[in-house]
Amino acid sequence: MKWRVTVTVRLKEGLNDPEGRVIGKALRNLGYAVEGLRVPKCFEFELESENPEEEVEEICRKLLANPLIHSWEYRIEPVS
Amino acid sequence: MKWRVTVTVRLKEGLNDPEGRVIGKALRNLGYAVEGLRVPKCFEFELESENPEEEVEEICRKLLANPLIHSWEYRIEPVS
Amino acid sequence: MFPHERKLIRERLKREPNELEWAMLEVMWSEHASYKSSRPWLKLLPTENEHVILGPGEDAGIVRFDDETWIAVGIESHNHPSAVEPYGGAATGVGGIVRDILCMGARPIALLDPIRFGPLEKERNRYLFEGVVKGIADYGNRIGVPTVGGETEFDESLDNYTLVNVACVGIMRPEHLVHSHVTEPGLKLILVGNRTGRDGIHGVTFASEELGENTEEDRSAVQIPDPFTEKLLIEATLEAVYTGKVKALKDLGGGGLTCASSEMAGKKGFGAVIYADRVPLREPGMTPTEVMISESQERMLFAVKPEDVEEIGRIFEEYELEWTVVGETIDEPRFVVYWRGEKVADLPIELLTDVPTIEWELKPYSAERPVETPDVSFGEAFDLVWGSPNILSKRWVWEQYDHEVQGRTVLKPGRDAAVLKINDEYGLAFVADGNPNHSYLNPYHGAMGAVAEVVRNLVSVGAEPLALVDNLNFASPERPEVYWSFAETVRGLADAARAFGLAYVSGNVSFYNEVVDRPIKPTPVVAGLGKVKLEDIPQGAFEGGLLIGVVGLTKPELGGSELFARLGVEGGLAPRVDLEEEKANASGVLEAIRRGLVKAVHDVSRGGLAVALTEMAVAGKAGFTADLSKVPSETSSPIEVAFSESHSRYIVAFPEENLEELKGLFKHFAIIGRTGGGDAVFLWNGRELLRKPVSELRAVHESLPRLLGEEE
Amino acid sequence: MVKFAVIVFPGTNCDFETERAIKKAGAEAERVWYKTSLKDFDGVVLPGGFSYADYLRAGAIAARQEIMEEVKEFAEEGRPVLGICNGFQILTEAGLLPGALRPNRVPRFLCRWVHLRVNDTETPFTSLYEPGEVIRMPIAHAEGNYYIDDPSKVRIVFQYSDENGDVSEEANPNGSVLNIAAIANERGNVLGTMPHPERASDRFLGSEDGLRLFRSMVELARR
Ligand SMILES: Nc1ncnc2c1ncn2[C@@H]1O[C@H](COP(=O)(O)OP(=O)(O)O)[C@@H](O)[C@H]1O
Ligand SMILES: [Mg+2]
Repeated sequence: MKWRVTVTVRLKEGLNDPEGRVIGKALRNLGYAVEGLRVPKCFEFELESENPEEEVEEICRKLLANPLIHSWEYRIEPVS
Repeated sequence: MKWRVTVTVRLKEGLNDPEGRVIGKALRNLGYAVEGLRVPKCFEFELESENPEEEVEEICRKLLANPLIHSWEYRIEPVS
Repeated sequence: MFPHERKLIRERLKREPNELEWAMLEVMWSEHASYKSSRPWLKLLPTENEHVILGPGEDAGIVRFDDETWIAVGIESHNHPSAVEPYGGAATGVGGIVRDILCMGARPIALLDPIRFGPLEKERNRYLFEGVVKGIADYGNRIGVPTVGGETEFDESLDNYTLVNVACVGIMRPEHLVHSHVTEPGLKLILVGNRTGRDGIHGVTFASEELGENTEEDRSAVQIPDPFTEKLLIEATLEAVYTGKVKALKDLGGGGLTCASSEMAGKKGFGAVIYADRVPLREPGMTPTEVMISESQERMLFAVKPEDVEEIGRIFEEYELEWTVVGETIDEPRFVVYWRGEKVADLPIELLTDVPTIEWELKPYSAERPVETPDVSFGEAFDLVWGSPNILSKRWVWEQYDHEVQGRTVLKPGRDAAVLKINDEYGLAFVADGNPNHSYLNPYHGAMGAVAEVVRNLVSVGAEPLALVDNLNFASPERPEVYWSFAETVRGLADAARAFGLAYVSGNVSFYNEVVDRPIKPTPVVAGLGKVKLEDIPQGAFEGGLLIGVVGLTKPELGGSELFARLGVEGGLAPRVDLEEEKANASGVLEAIRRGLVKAVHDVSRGGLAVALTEMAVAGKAGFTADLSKVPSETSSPIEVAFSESHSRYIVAFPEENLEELKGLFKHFAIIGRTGGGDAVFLWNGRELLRKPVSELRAVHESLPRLLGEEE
Repeated sequence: MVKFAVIVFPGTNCDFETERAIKKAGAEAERVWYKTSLKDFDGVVLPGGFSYADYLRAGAIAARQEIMEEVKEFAEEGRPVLGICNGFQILTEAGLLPGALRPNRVPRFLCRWVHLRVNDTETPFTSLYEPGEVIRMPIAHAEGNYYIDDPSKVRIVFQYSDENGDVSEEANPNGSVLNIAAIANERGNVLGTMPHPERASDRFLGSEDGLRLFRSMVELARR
């Protein structure tokens, strides 16, 4: 079966996030009252699979994220 | 008022996504039946604003996206 | 920390340290910070000569280039962190060594990255390789320090692991030298750069233990690289140094604030007070212990007079860097920490900085045993070696590095050594080498060989060797065989350097490189500096119409060779270094280059003569015909002549009219053929062993991307 | 003597060698921190590097700093404005040049010497080149893949080519539309180039082809 998958990978709480910090500051300089900006990594794809939950979890752990520093979540929907 | 904002910036249809292509291929090499992988840019932040819709639209247009090549969407929720 | 050490601490202190004190002692007494197992041996290394301004002991060594220009140099490993988070581990490794150079008052101008992995067939090893290279690229490129060379090696013994070493050079004017220690009390200690978080807590203890199977627990040792802040730190630090008002300077690396401040204050017998609660924090709720031992990256510690604090602070603010006075130096040799007005630690400073050495049991071993050279056809042997990932061009790696930034890179990656333009006349040559296969068989000769290869690579680009640094990657010193191989290695490094009249100005030791009880091979990596007149630099590649000469004697020395590795042959004898011959050939080649007798020069190392010749053809515009039976050698086997990895050898290409003059410079020298044509042709007594179009050989040489599964 | 400002943003890293090359070309040059002003200068150079670490998109954050308003005035007054690599990215992000620089076709950093065909010698930056001449310079970028919806709208200055000047697909290192390596605005006084002329301004570094670009720029500013 075919699935539409959206994965979001975030740096774990407490880790330095220079990218988020720099972009957040740039927005504040432009005059927007922005706080706590973060830049998670997002991936959107279609997956042909019989057990998508398990495979997506594996994909995250093996390639899209490093469990040491990242947490992740995903949404899986059937492709109509 | 304070809002929780999530922005997703995508390449316009028809423009290729080199990073997505490479990651998609890497996943296929690992044996996953992945298709059409794309890597949108995501941003999560809090915004203090009286007219968040307008400001977020501006933020996207002015900085987070390049209108020549990107489309964007966002979700705005009040921070409780 | 070992039980006997805890006991000793209690005795010396005459009381039980509190939790914070234990934590600080723990990091300072770790192998990584204290060099307790290596110090007794490192004393053997020569560290002084006429080129040396500052030898080992501070954050980097310093070498005199000329009267106006000094060169700071250092080398670091980041093996453990890279093995669990290749991208961040390698990147922060670059950041660390760059700050070591910076804190001497020098502008970092180039990096080398000797990196080692398991076989590329395995997905995990490819992941580590790609992550490490990207980490080095993203960090080095963003801070604008070119990575101009390195080594890339793959070996079964490193499966699921990686050795990431990084060497850095910086350029400075003599008047800008800043030491890592203070020589007076009453100086303010300014912490500048990134905020302090919980990342990297226990990093040094982590680097002082073997990796377990479950690496999840090692999370706190992983840091997120922040090259943006590092670049600002570089510019702000140099600007501060140029005011002449910085009295001492150190980066925060292993051991964090504890290590930087105690070493800075204690070295000349002073003490320090740290107000740990003033440290700007990234995370809420951090304890004084966490603050004192955090290894958050991109931070520096400055010592300045109270009246200069504002001026220096303004420089940091200009660069949008956060800075705080976190303490001061005091007369009394104590290390005192306050937290919200309360004294939370108070130790004699030498208890932190004077760590007793440990001498482990030594047990000689030998993996050397005589083996027959297998019966393999020349063509088969050649294809195996030429196609080996260790021999393939590393273009895929170095094209990801901005190796040209700062506008000094005269010789780019791909040559025997990189050359950086220092002034209108002279350049600095910079190279790193190591050969764990040789070192595994014979740690003493392997280590000498690493030095010899560094010298040959410097000489091949026309550079007079100036100084060395060494990085010793070993398994657990608690294993008697490992500790013995370490001692042998240091002996070899010392003997070889002495023979060339060279000194080690800095270095690094990384022990406990093992995964799940599998020790790595002894891996000494030596980096060398040389000075070259820019006009003199020869080519490294063939052009048509030249004679090809071989300098040096070829012996049947295939132990640890690329050919044996490819054939799966274990044992054999490691190549022996004949220091006299090595020296004589080096001076002969340098003289030939100075007199302009040779057009192209390349040393012979991994893969032997066959590889060296082919590399010169592939890099150039012409093929060659070479009769290997003419090579000065102690064997009559074509395979041994072609693939032996004997030391002291060079290939030179030159116009016929220089033959007589050239011959006079060497004891072992022979013409083996000519350049020209579009093929690489190997003969034996006039009979063809192999003929291949150079274009085909080039395609193989450039096939690393394909091994990584890339489309191109 | 004419004087050029070399603008330094946080993360800019080719400022010193760019300053050196301009001086070698016969003008004065000064590195200028982005918070200061551009008065007293005759031209502006935005050098290469990683302003704001290239976070978000290369050049995006630098393009929105105040100093860019002054750069716009320079452009409008017809004074020379040169963007090299990250500088080119900043100029497109700031709307001073059309199009966008997207991630390379093979999405990683690429540092390599390339051949370029000089397509337009009418700009103040290229008056010392011959039309169709083939020159050599290094590139070093991760986002140099030039995109524009309608290429007829741009003034193409350099194109990636082979050593014979053939603008072929194989000679395209990053996927740029029409092998575009450098473009100018309509008036010609604003130039963006991905290849680094300052790294090709010294014979020991591999080529002096880039020095001519600075020489022509200096000549224009003198007039
Ligand atoms: N990881 C790397 N980073 C940069 N350059 C590298 C790397 N690995 C290899 N190189 C370059 O590739 C060339 C060949 O490397 P190597 O075979 O180790 O040289 P040699 O045999 O002369 O010691 C050298 O110029 C070296 O600097
Ligand atoms: Mg060599």
